[in-house]
Amino acid sequence: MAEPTTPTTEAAPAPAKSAAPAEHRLLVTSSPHVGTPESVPRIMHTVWLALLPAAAAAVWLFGYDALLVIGLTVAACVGFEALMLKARGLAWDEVRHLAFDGSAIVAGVLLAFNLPATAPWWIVLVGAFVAMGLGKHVFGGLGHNPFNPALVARIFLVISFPTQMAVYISPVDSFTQSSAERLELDLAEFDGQTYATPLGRLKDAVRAQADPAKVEAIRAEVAERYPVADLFLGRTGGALGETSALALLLGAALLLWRRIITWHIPLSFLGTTAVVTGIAWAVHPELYAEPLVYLLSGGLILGACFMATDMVTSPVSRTGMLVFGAGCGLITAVIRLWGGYPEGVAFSILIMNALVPLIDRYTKGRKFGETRRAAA
Amino acid sequence: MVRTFKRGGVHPPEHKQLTERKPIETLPLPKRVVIPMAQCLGAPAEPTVKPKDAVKAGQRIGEPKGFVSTPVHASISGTVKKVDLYPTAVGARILSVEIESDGKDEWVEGIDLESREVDFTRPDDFLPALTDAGLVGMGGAAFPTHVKLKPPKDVKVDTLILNGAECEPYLTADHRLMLERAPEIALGLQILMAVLKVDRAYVGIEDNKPDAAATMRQALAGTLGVEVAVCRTRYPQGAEKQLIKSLTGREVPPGKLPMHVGCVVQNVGTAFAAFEAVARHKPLVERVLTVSGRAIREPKNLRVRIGTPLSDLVAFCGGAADDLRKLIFGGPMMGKALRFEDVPIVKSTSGILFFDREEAAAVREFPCIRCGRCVAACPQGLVPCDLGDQAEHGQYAGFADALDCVECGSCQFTCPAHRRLVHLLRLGKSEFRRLQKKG
Amino acid sequence: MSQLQNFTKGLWRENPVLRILLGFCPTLAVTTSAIDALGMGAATTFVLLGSNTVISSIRKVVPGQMRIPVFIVVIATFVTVVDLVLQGYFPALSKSLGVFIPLIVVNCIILGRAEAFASKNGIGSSIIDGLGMGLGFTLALFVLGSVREVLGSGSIFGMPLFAADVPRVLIFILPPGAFMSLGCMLWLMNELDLRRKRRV
Amino acid sequence: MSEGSIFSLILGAILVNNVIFSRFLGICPYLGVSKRQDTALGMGLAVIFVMTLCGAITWPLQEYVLDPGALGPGIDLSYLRTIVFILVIASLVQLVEIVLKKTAPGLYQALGIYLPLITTNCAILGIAILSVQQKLTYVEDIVFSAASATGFALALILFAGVRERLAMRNVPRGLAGVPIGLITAGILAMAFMGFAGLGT
Repeated sequence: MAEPTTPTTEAAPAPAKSAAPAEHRLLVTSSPHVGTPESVPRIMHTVWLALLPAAAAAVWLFGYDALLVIGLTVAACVGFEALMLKARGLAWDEVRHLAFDGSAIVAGVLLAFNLPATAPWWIVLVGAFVAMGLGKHVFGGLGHNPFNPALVARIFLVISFPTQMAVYISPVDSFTQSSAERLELDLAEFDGQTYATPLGRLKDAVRAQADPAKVEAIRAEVAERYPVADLFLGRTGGALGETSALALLLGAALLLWRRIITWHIPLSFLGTTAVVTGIAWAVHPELYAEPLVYLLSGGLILGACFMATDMVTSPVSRTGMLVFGAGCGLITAVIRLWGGYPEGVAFSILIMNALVPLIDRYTKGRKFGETRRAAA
Repeated sequence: MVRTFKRGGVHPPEHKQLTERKPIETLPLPKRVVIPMAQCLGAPAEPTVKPKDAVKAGQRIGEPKGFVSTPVHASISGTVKKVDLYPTAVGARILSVEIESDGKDEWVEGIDLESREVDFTRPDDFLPALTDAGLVGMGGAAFPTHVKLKPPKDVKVDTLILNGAECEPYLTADHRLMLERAPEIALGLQILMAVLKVDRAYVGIEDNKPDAAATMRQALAGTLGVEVAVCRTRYPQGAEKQLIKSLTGREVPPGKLPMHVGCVVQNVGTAFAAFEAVARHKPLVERVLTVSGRAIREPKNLRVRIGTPLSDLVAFCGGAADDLRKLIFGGPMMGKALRFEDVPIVKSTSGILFFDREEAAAVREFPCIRCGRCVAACPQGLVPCDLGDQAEHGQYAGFADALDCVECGSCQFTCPAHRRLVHLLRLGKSEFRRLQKKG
Repeated sequence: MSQLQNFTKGLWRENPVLRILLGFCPTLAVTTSAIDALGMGAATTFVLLGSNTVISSIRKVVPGQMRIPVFIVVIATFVTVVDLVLQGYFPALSKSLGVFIPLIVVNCIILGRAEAFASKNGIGSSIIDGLGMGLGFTLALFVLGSVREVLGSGSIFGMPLFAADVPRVLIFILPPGAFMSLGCMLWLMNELDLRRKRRV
Repeated sequence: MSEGSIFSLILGAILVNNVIFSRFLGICPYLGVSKRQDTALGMGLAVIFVMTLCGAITWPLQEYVLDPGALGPGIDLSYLRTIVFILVIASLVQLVEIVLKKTAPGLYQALGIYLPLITTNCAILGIAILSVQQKLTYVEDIVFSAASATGFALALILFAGVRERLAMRNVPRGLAGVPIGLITAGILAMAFMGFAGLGT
């Protein structure tokens, strides 16, 4: 650690006869001289700790392959982070410090949570490279990225490798079964189809809207195969870390309690999605599911609590956070209901990330003593 | 009802237990004092003595130059040794008068150190007495008191606020003064009210000092129009604008002064000095301050003559610990860290803190992660993280909005990345002003 | 400046895409394959050559104020010729380049060369300048097109390079990939530049 | 024409087939006028204005003059489209410039050299050509032009916000400026792909 030296604006006094013993080498820094015990690494490490319940759920639901994917992604992210820091000309000492500040681990866990349990190793490596490179270091590293690195990587992968990224397996509740074995069983069970996610099936229903009988059949199948209790526990198909609402909410509670996130983004995100899907459901109950199903399926809770709340890429003011969350919720609902992709959480957060500078600009609070604030 | 300002603020660990139960002790008469001519905001005084002159305590040794300037007095009796540039706690060398004590502590005629008589039938005499006594704001800003007490004709002041918030951690001087000198402060408050011709006053005290509030309430019982108001312990409760908001609900507009919303804020120490100036004709030659921190052996509240060298205080407090790492003049939020030099105590020195290795631990700076805590903490409603970025990139246009920053340090205190935001804001503001002057 | 330098400046030192940062629209739009890139490059080079020649030869008779409209008419004429020729003889290419053929008319490179070079220099120099700039443009497009085709489709000039089960990075032939690969290419150019400056 | 089809036309032009992120039209002003949010807004509005006007003028031109048989049996002037359109656009922009100079000098000052560049903004010509190629009705054509321009403005303003912030970031030297701009645009294009299929 470089010692902070004399950042005072005034000219330092010429050394006079010192009344202090020579060994008093004093720090001269500008005020304030006390600070919060909170720190960036502490925040980052807390965030990935908060993701552990969901990681445990992923392993319980999808078997040991989940553990492998999460482990490999985290290792790759930290590795690429270190390499890229080094490539940017930092000393090894600094590299070691920054690579383990926890942010790369958080990005790694989040990226893994966005992958299917069947993700092959090379997808993990490409994803980690994109997350750290395209998501973070081209902009200057931690704190400088306008977009959430894990989401940049997820969308890159979804667009680049649409087939591989959609191979989901049914929940197994068995640690010893590999995803490949499970996949074979699924293929046998569903006529050569992979296990469908609830949102995927709901999209199928919308696509089939010309044929009411087929829509009804799909809706009945969704209701039967994905009861709300299972959605809440996570016993459904999907990316590794997104299925278990229970585990995710546990982690979110930790972050709320530690004041790392506030309620503003998650609540406005979930609320807006619920309202918009609720309206769609009220108008076309035969076509769309009830809001609770939309809330509990896909990556909504993961996104709302852990990715939209990423400090670096979300607004700084409370009002801004509400606007940001509402925007995410709206876009998510629109894509899920009327778009081509079954899931819109990642896209919505990425688009709203781009809007953050505008939101920040127009939600700047009133300055103390100002009677009304002219738009800047 | 506990009052507070609405927006921003932080609650740093108070560390007041080190000294809050320690009665004010009087420091023994110093052997020599160094009295800087510049002890207030505004023009420095002009020395009126020369080497070898004999002076008595309370004798005027510096004449004010202009309206925003205060006279300076000798704080001990003895002989003038030198009139020269001396290092001071503001960091620069300042023209000062060094006096060698004769050990007799003789006071100028007319000063009655025991008197408690205030003649409220002649309020017009008060302001000249305060002006002559060289009063400055004793909370740290050192603004000449008489200037604040004489608002321009077009400004209507209706409320006096006595600031006993003492929101800076560690500092307990005002707290002890209120406990031990409440009747005098009450008289001082009435003197200030008479000068301003207002019939309403508040004494604002944070709720971590219930005993001080009770004592002040007792001392002021029966005084019409005065309310002792308990405020939430929330830094910067003692900042003028925040205290006015807490007590009166008024907000000082950007770029304006408290008087523009009808308020004048004075520190409790200033009120005590006002009492002494009027009742005892005693100029401001001593003050109460806190010596604290973990690297001073015996933290104390001290009554000290102006000009006393720091080394006298250190010796009286049992000496500095070996792991002294930081020396701060003032509180930890807004005070100034200095190198160890034997600088004199001045009128605005509210405390001296000795931080050990742990208290002064330098923390690693990280890039801003835009957590927004500084935005939530800024009592002025600014966006410190963005302003910091702009200052770092040499862009100062945005600082037109930020001139109201009082450098309270809340943003930096709360920053998990430990960015030096106050330094950046200070830089930005001064660069903005410089560029503006250049046009 | 020798005629050789006049020719090569467009290829590298003043490459219209990579150094002067002009003509990004076609560069991004028609580089999903190497063949499209070459086609677009050739079409643009032809128009550039034609417009440079004509504009240089009429530069003394066109009044200053009428300059731009006349240039645009000249360019638009050559663009129309190219458009019709492609429609007639290379319908597939014409279809895949689509609206970007008529849009050659607003390619800043062409008007830029007319303004900056052809309207001030003789016919010979202008032809060489046009050829150099056109080839520079083609080179940039070709490199970008090849990279995107190899990564995104796993082929070059339509010929598969890998086994069928080797995954293609589809994003490279989609719009985001266009922006990102061009960004990376320019980044590479800047890095080379910085490195050279550091050496000097 | 149903309300639904207008709605999907608008959504399509703004989000799904965004002028910048999917059609690669108008990249030069997109990169050039996006350093500050204020100018981006001004440019965005100017383009909405000009592009809508342009759609309103070129459609009747195509329908009643250029289309085969429009002027009488056997007369086919469709090959003149590029030349006619570019000249119409150029004069239109001149007109807008004069009006703006008179009525809104502040905005005129802010847009500076980019207003004349609207002439060579390939988005204007591109959208004009695309809309007549799609054989839309007159109303649809105007809606399509306005919506496409809105998509351009949206992309421009979004990008300007991010870019203004990037100016305060530690972007590596070789990437600073256009390369990081393109990469950011790539990520935005990626995000916009989420709208694929919307309104169909």
